Amino acid sequence: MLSYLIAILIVTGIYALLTQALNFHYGFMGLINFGHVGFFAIGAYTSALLTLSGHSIALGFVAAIVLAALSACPLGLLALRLREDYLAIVTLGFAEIVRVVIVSEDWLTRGTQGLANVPRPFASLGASGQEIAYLGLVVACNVLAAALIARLAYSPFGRLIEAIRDDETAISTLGKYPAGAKLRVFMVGAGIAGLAGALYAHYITYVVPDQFVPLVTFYVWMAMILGGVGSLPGSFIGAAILVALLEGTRFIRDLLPGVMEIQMASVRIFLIGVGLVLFVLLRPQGVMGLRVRT
Amino acid sequence: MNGSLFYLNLVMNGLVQGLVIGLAALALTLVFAVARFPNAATGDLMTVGAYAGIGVQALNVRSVIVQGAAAILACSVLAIGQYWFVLRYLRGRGLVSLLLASIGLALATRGALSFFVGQDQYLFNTPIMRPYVIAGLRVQVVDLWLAVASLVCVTATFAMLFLTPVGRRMRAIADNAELARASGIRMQRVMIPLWAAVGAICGVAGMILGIKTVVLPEAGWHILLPAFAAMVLGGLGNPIGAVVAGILLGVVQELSTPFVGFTYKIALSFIVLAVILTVRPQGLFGSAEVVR
Amino acid sequence: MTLLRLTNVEAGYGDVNIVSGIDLDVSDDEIVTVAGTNGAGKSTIVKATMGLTPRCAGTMTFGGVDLRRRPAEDRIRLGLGYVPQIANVFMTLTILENLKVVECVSDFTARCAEMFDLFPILATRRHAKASALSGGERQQLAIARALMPRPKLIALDEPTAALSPALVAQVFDIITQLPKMGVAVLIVEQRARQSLAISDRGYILDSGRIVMNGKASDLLADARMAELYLGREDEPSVDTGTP
Amino acid sequence: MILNRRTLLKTAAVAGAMPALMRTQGAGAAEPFRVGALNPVTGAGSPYGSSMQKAILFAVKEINAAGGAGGQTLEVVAEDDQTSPEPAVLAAKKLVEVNKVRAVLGTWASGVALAVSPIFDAAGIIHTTVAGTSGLAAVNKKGFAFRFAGTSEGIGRSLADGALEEGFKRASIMAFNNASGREMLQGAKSVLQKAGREIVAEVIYEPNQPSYRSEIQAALAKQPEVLIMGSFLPDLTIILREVLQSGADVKFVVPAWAVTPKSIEALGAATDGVLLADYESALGSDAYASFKQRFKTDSGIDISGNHYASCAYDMAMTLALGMEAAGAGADNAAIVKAMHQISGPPGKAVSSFATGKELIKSGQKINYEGASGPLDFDDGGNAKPIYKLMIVKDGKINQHRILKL
Repeated sequence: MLSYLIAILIVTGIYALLTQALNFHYGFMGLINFGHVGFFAIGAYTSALLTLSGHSIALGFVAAIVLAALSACPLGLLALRLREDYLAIVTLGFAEIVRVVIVSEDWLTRGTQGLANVPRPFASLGASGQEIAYLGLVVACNVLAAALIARLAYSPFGRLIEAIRDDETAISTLGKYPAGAKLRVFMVGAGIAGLAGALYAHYITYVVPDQFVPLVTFYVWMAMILGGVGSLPGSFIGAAILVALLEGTRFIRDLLPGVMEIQMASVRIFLIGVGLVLFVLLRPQGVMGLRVRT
Repeated sequence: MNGSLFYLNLVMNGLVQGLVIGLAALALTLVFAVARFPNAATGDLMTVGAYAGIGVQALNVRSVIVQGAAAILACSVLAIGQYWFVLRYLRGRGLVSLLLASIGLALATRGALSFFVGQDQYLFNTPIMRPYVIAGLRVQVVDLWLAVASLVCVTATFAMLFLTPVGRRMRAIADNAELARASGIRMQRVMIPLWAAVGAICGVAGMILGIKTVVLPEAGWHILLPAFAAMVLGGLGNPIGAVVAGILLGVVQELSTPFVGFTYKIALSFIVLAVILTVRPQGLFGSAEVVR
Repeated sequence: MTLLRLTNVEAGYGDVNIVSGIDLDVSDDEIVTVAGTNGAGKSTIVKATMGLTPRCAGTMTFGGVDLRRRPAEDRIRLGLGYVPQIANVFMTLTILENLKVVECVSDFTARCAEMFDLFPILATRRHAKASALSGGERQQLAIARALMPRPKLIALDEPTAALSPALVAQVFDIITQLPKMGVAVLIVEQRARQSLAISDRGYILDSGRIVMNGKASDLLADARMAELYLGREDEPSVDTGTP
Repeated sequence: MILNRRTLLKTAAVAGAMPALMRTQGAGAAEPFRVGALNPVTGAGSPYGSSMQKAILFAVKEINAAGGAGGQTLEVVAEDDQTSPEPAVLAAKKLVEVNKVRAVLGTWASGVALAVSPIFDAAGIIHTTVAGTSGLAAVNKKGFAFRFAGTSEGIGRSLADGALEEGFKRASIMAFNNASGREMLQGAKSVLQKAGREIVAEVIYEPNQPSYRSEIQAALAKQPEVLIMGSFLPDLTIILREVLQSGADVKFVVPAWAVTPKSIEALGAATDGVLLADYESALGSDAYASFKQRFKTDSGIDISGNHYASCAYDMAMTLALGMEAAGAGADNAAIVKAMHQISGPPGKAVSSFATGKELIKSGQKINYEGASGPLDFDDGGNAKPIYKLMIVKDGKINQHRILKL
């Protein structure tokens, strides 16, 4: 039971990291990023490939962050020119391009075969020690990311971001450069998503392009909306509710004799959809949200 | 097969693919024009249409017309329902709220559908007919019919938009929602016909997709991304643009396959999109006006 | 008889009030100008009257009917017409369609003919897209569109913004005709001097509040007023197009 | 309790979150042997997954009706792996940690099998799969994993062998772009190359396309006589229809799982002559016919074309017979050893649990011949690959020949 709980917590932590990053993009800056899973995939594959070719896990993590952040650069530049509705779909496309590149370049990524046996850190601690240590690592990454985001958000840079979000034209006339700020926010958020990817790869130990579909992005959006747009604690609560929703249905089914998993799979999709609709309708500010910003 | 004929056949394949994408993009762009959001439920609406057709077939009705009518009816009712019970309340709440709500509607629709129909594939029992070979170019009978159906759909949409009072109101709302309200146009009276039309297009598109492929709960969802690309490329909210862009993307995608292979062709529509948006941020057929 | 009456109205977006404590009325056959500097909240008053601001409090009646119970799209049915400052026509519709799309027009053909009589330039280009019109023509179309359902009052939001001086005169000329047709006029203008010159009464708005009101001639004659709000007579007004 | 047990048997779904409660209720009777059914109910494997899960539940129902195995009844905790590693890992952890299962039956996708295998291996849990990936051997350290289907590579070789036996000289290969499809392509290629046959085109295609015409055009450009397809059901159905509609004169060799009577019926007479490669005794064997008929009566599901449902049924059967042979209270290592013994020669061939149980009780050796094939696992836990070729004729699937691979 403990090990299952830890597994759930680790997955929640990874989603929380993704949600924080998205919240930084959208909640703080108003950037509509529907390609989050792309950064996640880049992080996962970067770290998996490096460690599988014998490099240290630490290097894998750093490279995952850096590469994911760099990949946000061209996208960010394009984003500066585009209206928000275009951006939503361009980012969606970006993630799809990332996935297709991973599928196609099998000399590097082994394509649809996936990368198996991605090393787990803390192997010397034994099976349960390893899990607990990994949870510690996930928590540490979350705390660091939260600290970074909070620092950026409450710095002069953060106030600039708030100002940009509220009135872009006014800021440009004040002589600051929203373009640069936007780009930096985009890259920092992407880097955090890349870190989440690395954590994911080394936990699941197997990465394959099928894991990086748009649905993951939608899940993260759900978590953000559930927790509250623009709220850092909300990122954690949202991720927790999301995982509870995804995993909880397994237990609901266990308690309902006569309901088969086959039907439950449909019920699960249905409940997630209805939950999303109800939240948007009834509580757009999320559990922790203070301001309505949709 | 000689060289040029090979490419000509690829163009042909692209046209057929593009028609399917273009129809989905037409449904997307209609919603976008009037309600200002990318409707992620479009794909699953199409799926419902295909299953409605299958349902009629299961009653031993072989007429594709009757099946199609059932698909149109089912999709229209569902689309109006989605508007009436959910989307109506989100007016003015911005793109993200509406997009997320439509993703929720998409998942809920698929979940409810697969609960009842299961995960097994269904097939339309359309007879297999040999193609016409015109100067080496293979023209399939079924594709001709699909093209006709698409054309009827597009024509009907345009007739509605440009020849009827309700279409005029839709265009007015799409053009300037605030002025439309000040001109006394009641949203509800436009939105119900709009969603009925969106449903009808999705019904036809779903039937076409179902006849060309197999009917599975996730079938429509997979067409959504290329349709999004076509909608954006066509200039958001531009119906002609959406259909033309859909066909264009289909043709470019298939023509590219000898050079980039069959995997990259999936990403190609987005790469084309990114390149074109770098040059023309308002899309191929979008006007340069900046909304907002 | 008072047609439109606003009592202690406040309106705005989100948490922010743009205007507050507004008391304003317009009677039959009257031209009333609301003048004020850029950003004073002039447009917000008109939008609130039309039901187009997200938030609005206070009392608003039109012909004795409580406006706040009526959604924006129903106010036209009471006889309220509106010409916004920017985007005041449907650019992608033809001229004829711009007129046709307006609701509650009885006897469209006759009314349309009247409009074409009033604005001959529109008649010659009835099948052209509105986007093909010049600024002045567009303003005429906007007014024609607002007049279609025979409103009792039309509210014009800076009707002469971004027009050349010659066209400004032409537009004001059209406006002065309106009371003769039984239409009261509420104009929001930055060109306060010219606007007041054709008005019966005026209100001066500053930072979201009415600071002065009275007969237009009195306002024009007031020296303090002239210095603070009306600008020098020969000074061309600059408009950035933001509310 | 009896009533309760009966309800449980009927649904065969058990409140796994309340194992403690179940135990107290079951005081006096032996504790049930908990089994996980981890199948691809949604996602890419969904055309196969739900029938697999139902087949496992059906098998367990039969086993329990015969009085259980090794003195215990079986309880199934069913999960959806969503054909994706992450939900699969979480489901696997839940099955192991919360539900305390001792065996997990029925993973399908290679990615899923590779992701969950280390978890099961570490926990000493018996894992039966149909995943065709060759990577499975590396994670099967304890030897508790069984593969109830041929490797994808092996299926690929059988497809090519079928083409050779039929005397085709020029072949094109098309394959679905996933691990399985690619391995099938490699398998087919190796056989054709060894035989010195010409491969005129290799096409790897992406799933979920509205049309595969350009892919088909590329495969047919140099006029092959035969198309060897490393496909699954939905994509093959579309491709078959498009090729037949294009009027191209080409034959097909396809895996049997990618065709169903329904798809043959829908495509009509044009499917005549399509060759299917499959396990030697999967179709036409008594075990298969009997299972198919019983399952149809019980669940209303026609498993024709879903080879994996037969595999899933056999998984439960093999496990239960292994439990029976290992005796009451045996640990997993003993059960695994017994599973090897009861599924291969020597021994009396049986195809039903009740008969097998009787024979084991009377001290005889048995050889379970499954609905999916003879099984006969090798040391690595792989079912013995014997393939045969079938042919579609007048809308029916007929035996054609055994492949001597």
